[in-house]
Amino acid sequence: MKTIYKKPDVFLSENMHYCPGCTHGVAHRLVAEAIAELGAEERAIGVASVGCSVFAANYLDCDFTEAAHGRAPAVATGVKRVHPNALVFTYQGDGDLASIGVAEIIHAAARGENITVIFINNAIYGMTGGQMAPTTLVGQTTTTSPGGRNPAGAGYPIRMSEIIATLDGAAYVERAGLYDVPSIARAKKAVKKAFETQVHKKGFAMVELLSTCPTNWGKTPVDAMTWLKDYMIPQFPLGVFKEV
Amino acid sequence: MKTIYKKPDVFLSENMHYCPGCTHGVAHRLVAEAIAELGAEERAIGVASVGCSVFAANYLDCDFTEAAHGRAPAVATGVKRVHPNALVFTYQGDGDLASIGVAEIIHAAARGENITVIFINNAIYGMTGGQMAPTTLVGQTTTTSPGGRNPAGAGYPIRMSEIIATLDGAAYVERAGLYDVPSIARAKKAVKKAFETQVHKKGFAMVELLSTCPTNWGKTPVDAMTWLKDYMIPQFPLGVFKEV
Amino acid sequence: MSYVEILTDVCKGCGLCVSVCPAGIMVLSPDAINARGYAPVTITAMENCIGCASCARVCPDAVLSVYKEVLT
Amino acid sequence: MSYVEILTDVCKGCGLCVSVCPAGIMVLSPDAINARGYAPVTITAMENCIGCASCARVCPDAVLSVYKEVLT
Amino acid sequence: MTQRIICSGFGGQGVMLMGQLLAYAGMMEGKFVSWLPSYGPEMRGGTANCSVIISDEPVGAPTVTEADVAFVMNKPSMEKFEDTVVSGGHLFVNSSLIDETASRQDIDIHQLAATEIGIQAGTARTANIVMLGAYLEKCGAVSEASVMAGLKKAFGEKKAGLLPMNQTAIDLGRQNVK
Amino acid sequence: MTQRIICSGFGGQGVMLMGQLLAYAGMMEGKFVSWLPSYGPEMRGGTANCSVIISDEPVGAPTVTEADVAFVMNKPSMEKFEDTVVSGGHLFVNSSLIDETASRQDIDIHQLAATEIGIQAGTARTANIVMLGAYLEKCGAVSEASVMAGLKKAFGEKKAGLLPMNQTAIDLGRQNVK
Amino acid sequence: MTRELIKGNEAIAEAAVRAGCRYFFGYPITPQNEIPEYMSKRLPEVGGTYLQAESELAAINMVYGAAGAGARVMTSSSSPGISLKQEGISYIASAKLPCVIVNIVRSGPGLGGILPAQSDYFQATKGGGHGDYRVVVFAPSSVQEAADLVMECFEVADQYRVPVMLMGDGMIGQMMEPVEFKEPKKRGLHEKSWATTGRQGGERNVISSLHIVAEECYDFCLEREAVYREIAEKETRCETELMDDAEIAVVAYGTVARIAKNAVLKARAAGIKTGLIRPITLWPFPSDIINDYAKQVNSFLTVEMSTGQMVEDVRLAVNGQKPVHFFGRTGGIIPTPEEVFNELMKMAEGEKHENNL
Amino acid sequence: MTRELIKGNEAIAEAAVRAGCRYFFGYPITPQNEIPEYMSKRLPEVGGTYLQAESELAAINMVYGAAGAGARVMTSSSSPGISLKQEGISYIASAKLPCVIVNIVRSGPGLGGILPAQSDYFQATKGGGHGDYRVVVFAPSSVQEAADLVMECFEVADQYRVPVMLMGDGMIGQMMEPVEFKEPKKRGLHEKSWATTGRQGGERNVISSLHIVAEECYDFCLEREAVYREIAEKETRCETELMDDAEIAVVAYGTVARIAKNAVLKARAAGIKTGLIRPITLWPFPSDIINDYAKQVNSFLTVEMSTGQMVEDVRLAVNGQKPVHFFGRTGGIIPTPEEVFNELMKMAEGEKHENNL
Ligand SMILES: Cc1ncc(C[n+]2csc(CCOP(=O)(O)OP(=O)(O)O)c2C)c(N)n1
Ligand SMILES: Cc1ncc(C[n+]2csc(CCOP(=O)(O)OP(=O)(O)O)c2C)c(N)n1
Ligand code: SF4
Ligand code: SF4
Ligand code: SF4
Ligand code: SF4
Ligand code: SF4
Ligand code: SF4
Ligand SMILES: [Mg+2]
Ligand SMILES: [Mg+2]
Repeated sequence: MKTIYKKPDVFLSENMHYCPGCTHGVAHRLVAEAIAELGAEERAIGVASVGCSVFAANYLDCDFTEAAHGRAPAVATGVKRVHPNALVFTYQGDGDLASIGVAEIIHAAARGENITVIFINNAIYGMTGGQMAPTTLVGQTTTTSPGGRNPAGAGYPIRMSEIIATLDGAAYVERAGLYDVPSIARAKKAVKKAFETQVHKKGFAMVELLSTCPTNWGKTPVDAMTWLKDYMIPQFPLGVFKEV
Repeated sequence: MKTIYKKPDVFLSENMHYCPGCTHGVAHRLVAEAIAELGAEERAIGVASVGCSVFAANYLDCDFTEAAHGRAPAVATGVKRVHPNALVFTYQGDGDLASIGVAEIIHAAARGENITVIFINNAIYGMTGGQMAPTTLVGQTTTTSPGGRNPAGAGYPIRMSEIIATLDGAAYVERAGLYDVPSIARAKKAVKKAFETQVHKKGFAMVELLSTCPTNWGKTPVDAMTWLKDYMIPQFPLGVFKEV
Repeated sequence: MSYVEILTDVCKGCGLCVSVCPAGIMVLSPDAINARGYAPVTITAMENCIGCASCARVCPDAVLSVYKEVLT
Repeated sequence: MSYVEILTDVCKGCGLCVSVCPAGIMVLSPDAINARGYAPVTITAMENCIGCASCARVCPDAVLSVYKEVLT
Repeated sequence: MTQRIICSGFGGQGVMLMGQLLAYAGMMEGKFVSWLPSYGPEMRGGTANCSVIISDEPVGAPTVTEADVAFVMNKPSMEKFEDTVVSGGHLFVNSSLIDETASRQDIDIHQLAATEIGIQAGTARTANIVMLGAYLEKCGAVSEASVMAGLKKAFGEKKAGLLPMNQTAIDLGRQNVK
Repeated sequence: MTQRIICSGFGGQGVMLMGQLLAYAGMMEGKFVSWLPSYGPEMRGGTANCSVIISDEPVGAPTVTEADVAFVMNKPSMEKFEDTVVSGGHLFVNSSLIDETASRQDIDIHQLAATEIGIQAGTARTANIVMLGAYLEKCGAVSEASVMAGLKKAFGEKKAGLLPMNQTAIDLGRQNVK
Repeated sequence: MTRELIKGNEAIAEAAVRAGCRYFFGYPITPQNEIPEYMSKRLPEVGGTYLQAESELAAINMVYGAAGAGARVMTSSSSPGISLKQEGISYIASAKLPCVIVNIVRSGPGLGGILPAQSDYFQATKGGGHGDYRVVVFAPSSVQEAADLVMECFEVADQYRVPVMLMGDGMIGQMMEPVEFKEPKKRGLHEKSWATTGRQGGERNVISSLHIVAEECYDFCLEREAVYREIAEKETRCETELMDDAEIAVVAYGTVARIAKNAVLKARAAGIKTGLIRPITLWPFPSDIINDYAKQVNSFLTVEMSTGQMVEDVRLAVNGQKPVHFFGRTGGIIPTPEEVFNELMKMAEGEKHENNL
Repeated sequence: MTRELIKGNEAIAEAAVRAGCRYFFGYPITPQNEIPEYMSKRLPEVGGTYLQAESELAAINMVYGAAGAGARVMTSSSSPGISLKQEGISYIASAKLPCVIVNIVRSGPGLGGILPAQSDYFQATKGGGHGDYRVVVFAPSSVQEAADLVMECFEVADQYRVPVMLMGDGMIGQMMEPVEFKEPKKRGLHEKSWATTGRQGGERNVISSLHIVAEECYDFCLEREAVYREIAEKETRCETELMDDAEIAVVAYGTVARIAKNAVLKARAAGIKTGLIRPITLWPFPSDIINDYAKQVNSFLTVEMSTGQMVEDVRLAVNGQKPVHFFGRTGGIIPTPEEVFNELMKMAEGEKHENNL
């Protein structure tokens, strides 16, 4: 029997609290695969953020620090400076990274902090019940944009990868999507590359993963993937924005 | 007698605390001239920030609110939402806007907040005595980068205009310099345009003014202007980054 | 021949695997309910599985492992 | 003829105006000290002033106003 | 008179609505009422419950630590709340999902196959209303009319069409508990 | 013995250094000392001052609200500090910048044209050291050697060449105050 | 009289709108999300502005700007978010701006949990921010009272130019009770002539928290201190029940007071003379009332959902006259009436009473 | 013995380095800038890391990360910056991480001024952040003591896994006094086996402040409460002078204690039996000592550079036994020994004494 696919041991997926079909799980798996493939289980230190992924430490079997909302890049900086040879990564949602924590991510990137950031952009605040995120699309209905996001007043979605790519300290920035099997395969490559960037001490690496939130989007998991592809990608084009 | 140049009444320049030759004074004057030329003295509301310009309210004879360090764009948002027809502007240093306040400026721009931001980039924390700013050049000596800013550890300078220009809510973004008479004339145009952008309700406008800090750079005012031109502009190229 | 292992009690019945299976052999149990209250996925005709692992790669909960018999 | 008005007590003697005056007629007082302890600028030969207002436009402290006699 | 009620079950079983209907009905009848949801971490995918108090006096503690009436719609809820019912109180058990029988001897235990009965009424999703019917029959502190008024308000005009089915659910609940 | 000293003047006049030299000298002589700068908003372009205490006992309050010795290097300082000198205390006045004479009758007033004397020594910037010379002559709680040791430390090896000029400044201060 | 069955969070939001609040700046956090959600729908209906800020920091500074511009403005959050607002609150107090801050407290410290707690009492009442200032803190114990008090909050804020906090635990936010929205009791306050509106032909206004000259900063603090004393005199609120002949006084606020009341009734039924003192303002604290009762009762029992915070203020008020005991649950655990009753029994029986946590 | 004449801020920084601190994350603010400036030069010399964070928020969260990773780590700031750190401090307390936070207090609230003040006492001692937690607070009154105590701060932090604050006013930071850097008194503590270092073949570690299950959060709070009680028992520090026969006790901390001491000496010279109680730890507060002296003295005078904050703790400690008076200056005004002496004279003469601000 040849194994075609088996989850890596470092992924503890049995008791995940995520809603059915939520691609947070897929993203976790890609992180776990990258760590396993780099053989870095023993030196990986994750920094979880506040959002639906707040329990990430329960699902990835490596050292973890749970950061305050938005501050994961600062926490990771503290960790990485103390253990420069550890594989330090943050896992953050779009509310966490692009709203309350935008200063921390920009400065970690500007410093060229040698860490890896996994950025889950699902265009919504999942954990708190579907409020508008900075990445919410124009017209998208959320619990705090009941009539759909109206740019007059609520502004426009922020493209974080494009911003981070302007910074000299950023070594690798890519945006990928989790909406079908091929896109997940490409996302996996991006995640691995972002970890390799750190291993090679090239500086700050971030992968933005467009992700679904079936629950708060009010869609089935399958429809959510279609919506992601049809509506999110035009606003958040996929691709490599920086590579040194 | 024809008046070739006379400062506008709205500029109260008699008791400014700025060091000799500091171009904060020039920037103040340009703001005053723009307000006067738009005849907006009666509806202008300035939002001062924390930095050497903390006393700006003493020098510009219009309504003023003094914001906490870094939060001027949030304060201005509050003011502008209450008085949409007022001419609301912030005046912020590079420590204020690009370090502690980077989240607030990015989100004000993303929201397309209809305000004008005057951003004084002097590559240093002036008020607190010359510590490293996010805009400090690589190799530049400051009181907290005593051996010169070393990117390994302290990272790279941030180009704010380039970042803000990526945002859909930003209507006008220009970087100008205050280093000789022609550059000041161009800066004046930029400042005026940034106010006009607001008057025409086009959205968020920011002018980044490269400015000198003779005191903390340890240079004469005249030498400081030369240094600005020779060293800052290569890192912070002048130009219009966004105009809608 | 290929074989898909299912951790039935971990499955949340989201249907993502069903939607991507090129062989069309996956289906959410119409009657069974697992320990967590979900209708888990089952495979109707394992012999038609081509071992592409699409299902496993899309599953958010790592419910699925895919093996292929290798002729040595 | 042009005329430059100087608010001597406001001047901080920074020398910026001196450095930009195309007529080279500005100089920081070698002896006088103003109320704030600075050596203020003075104009050596007002008659040579071309009224370009460069000095006023570079002065951070709005010390200078520039006027020109207009022949009507 | 004060009736302290707990409604409990899986997230999707409509236990929050049950409680709100009871509280609303109480309010309509001029009583003092409170409705307090559990909103803890167990909610996502786990069990949910709410505490309702209907009283002639101003409501003191809105928490229900000793219940006069408890609805348990699934097994974990049964385990959690059976013991909170006071002696002489009522326990309404959704036997569709709970195979064990309650062990208490000092309380009135009402077993209803609420899911199946709900299907009879039109959809399994009316299982909660079936339970309310049983409650109205056995120990209702509020009237059926008030509960129906609450349902009418909850559905609004758009879903008013659902009212007859819910009326049936109540009726079936009443009948099945006798 | 406790001597409470205030050094005051414009920002650039070296009043902070004066105070540090005194404190350092005191420390070298085994005394208890403290040096406390004003660091308020008035500092930029305004006046600066520092409080020094040299004592045989541990220093209590590091603030000097009643001074045994005050150096005033400019007019605003004179206005501010003349009255803080205790009866019998010493006031050293830089008459180069202060044309008024002090009005107090109960204290020793020492007027020195410190700027001009400093120029004699080599540069106007030694005016502060001139004042210290006068102090050493009149009411020094520390020795000249200790002050010179402090200067040596302050200058370091790079600027050691400045020491003779400062020695001259001290000498001239002593002479001019007699 | 129309009564609505409504969640505490929604009642707070609706009452604020009725009190004239037209600006809301907030950031989501459980268990207060219904406030911003309600505001996002409701404020546009009345021509107001709902704005979801990028963070609690931004939110409180938007409040600063809007308050300085003369608006009735509110923000809401829960514990960690309130910590982030502390600098801003200190600035608001320092710039003498009126605003209303709602804290629907959850368990802490840190990320903690989302269940009800009262462990932000110290932060709220002793000034979580830096410097000499006070925040007026109202603590409702029912949804109706939450609605009533939020209206008062705006009046108090405007009258004294201070930040006012409405502090409820997660229960207050999440529970539904019937509410009647009353007409707000307007105090007939003056125009905000100090607000930044643009000079508009008149004198200019400057809103600032900078007090760089020591003498001016001192005078500012003295002026504010006088205002705080006036507030303490005029705005302190407290409710007592069954205290007339009480020998044991239970002190509790918010929802815990209701739990305590059940226990008090139970104890009365058991023949123990107890009563309830319920502070409604936590700052100013009803010290005088408690001090007075200290002459009457034999002992006090303070009940809190914390490890013991208000109990310090009770002790300060009692000033050694009588023993003050403490019973607390925290971390999201809600004390039960039975537990409190047991404490009362122990006290009545003169058992040596340890502080019980 | 080598003594150096050195600024308080620099002494704090140097002593921290000698105590083994190798990581510093900070952000400039007056009057503590010499700490980061010194660290930026000094830490690289010993293989440590100085990092200027983008804000105080980022700084305290870097501290969180580094502390969780097992490092001896410090941050410093002044009042407004400390307010911004409150969420982070609460998280650090909640995740049981040791670290040292220096607050060189300036006048507030708001932007306030940069002159010395003690008006952050409440914030420091009552928990400026949310939730049930405590921060150990040391208050040096001389540069030498600042250097000595900062070394202790690290040991206390590590021993109990708590954040520890060194709180000085602007004077402590800015003044120069002779300092002898002593060998740090190491407590022989265990390895930080709980730190995130990567699994490294062993068990994994998780640093977290999430206590989502009420029972677990409650247990966590109880465990910490026990630790706080242990700290109160073992780490409370206080110095008394001339208290043996004192009839009036002056209570003051930090530099104000030195000013008060001058006044006490002056009063003694005038025949008034006064003495000084100087709390060195502000939390835990030396309540027992003060309570004991309450039996001896006739009255207390609390002197602070605030509108009256520590005075509450003094009153709590005295518990009504004797009158507690207050004398304060604030906003950057430093009380003079003469003013304090005058208060003592008034008290000695039995004049009706109003709280004086
Ligand atoms: C300081 C603070 N503010 C707010 C919150 C509440 N909160 C928890 S998660 C979250 C946002 C979650 O959204 P996102 O980061 O996009 O993650 P997702 O759940 O969508 O994966 C918020 C606002 C908090 N815990 N702390
Ligand atoms: C919260 C907070 N942190 C830090 C400070 C101290 N501070 C005052 S101004 C300033 C930076 C000034 O630099 P910049 O914004 O570049 O203005 P400049 O003085 O150079 O014009 C800092 C850090 C403060 N007042 N508040
Ligand atoms: S709420 Fe959305 S993001 Fe969170 S677990 Fe559910 S589907 Fe995923
Ligand atoms: S310190 Fe620098 S920026 Fe500030 S006033 Fe002086 S020269 Fe200007
Ligand atoms: S391996 Fe491929 S063919 Fe087989 S079940 Fe999975 S998706 Fe279908
Ligand atoms: S994708 Fe996974 S969780 Fe979803 S139905 Fe298939 S096996 Fe179950
Ligand atoms: S106006 Fe022109 S020529 Fe005249 S003084 Fe000024 S710079 Fe010189
Ligand atoms: S530029 Fe202005 S301040 Fe400077 S020397 Fe000339 S007049 Fe004086
Ligand atoms: Mg999200
Ligand atoms: Mg700057």
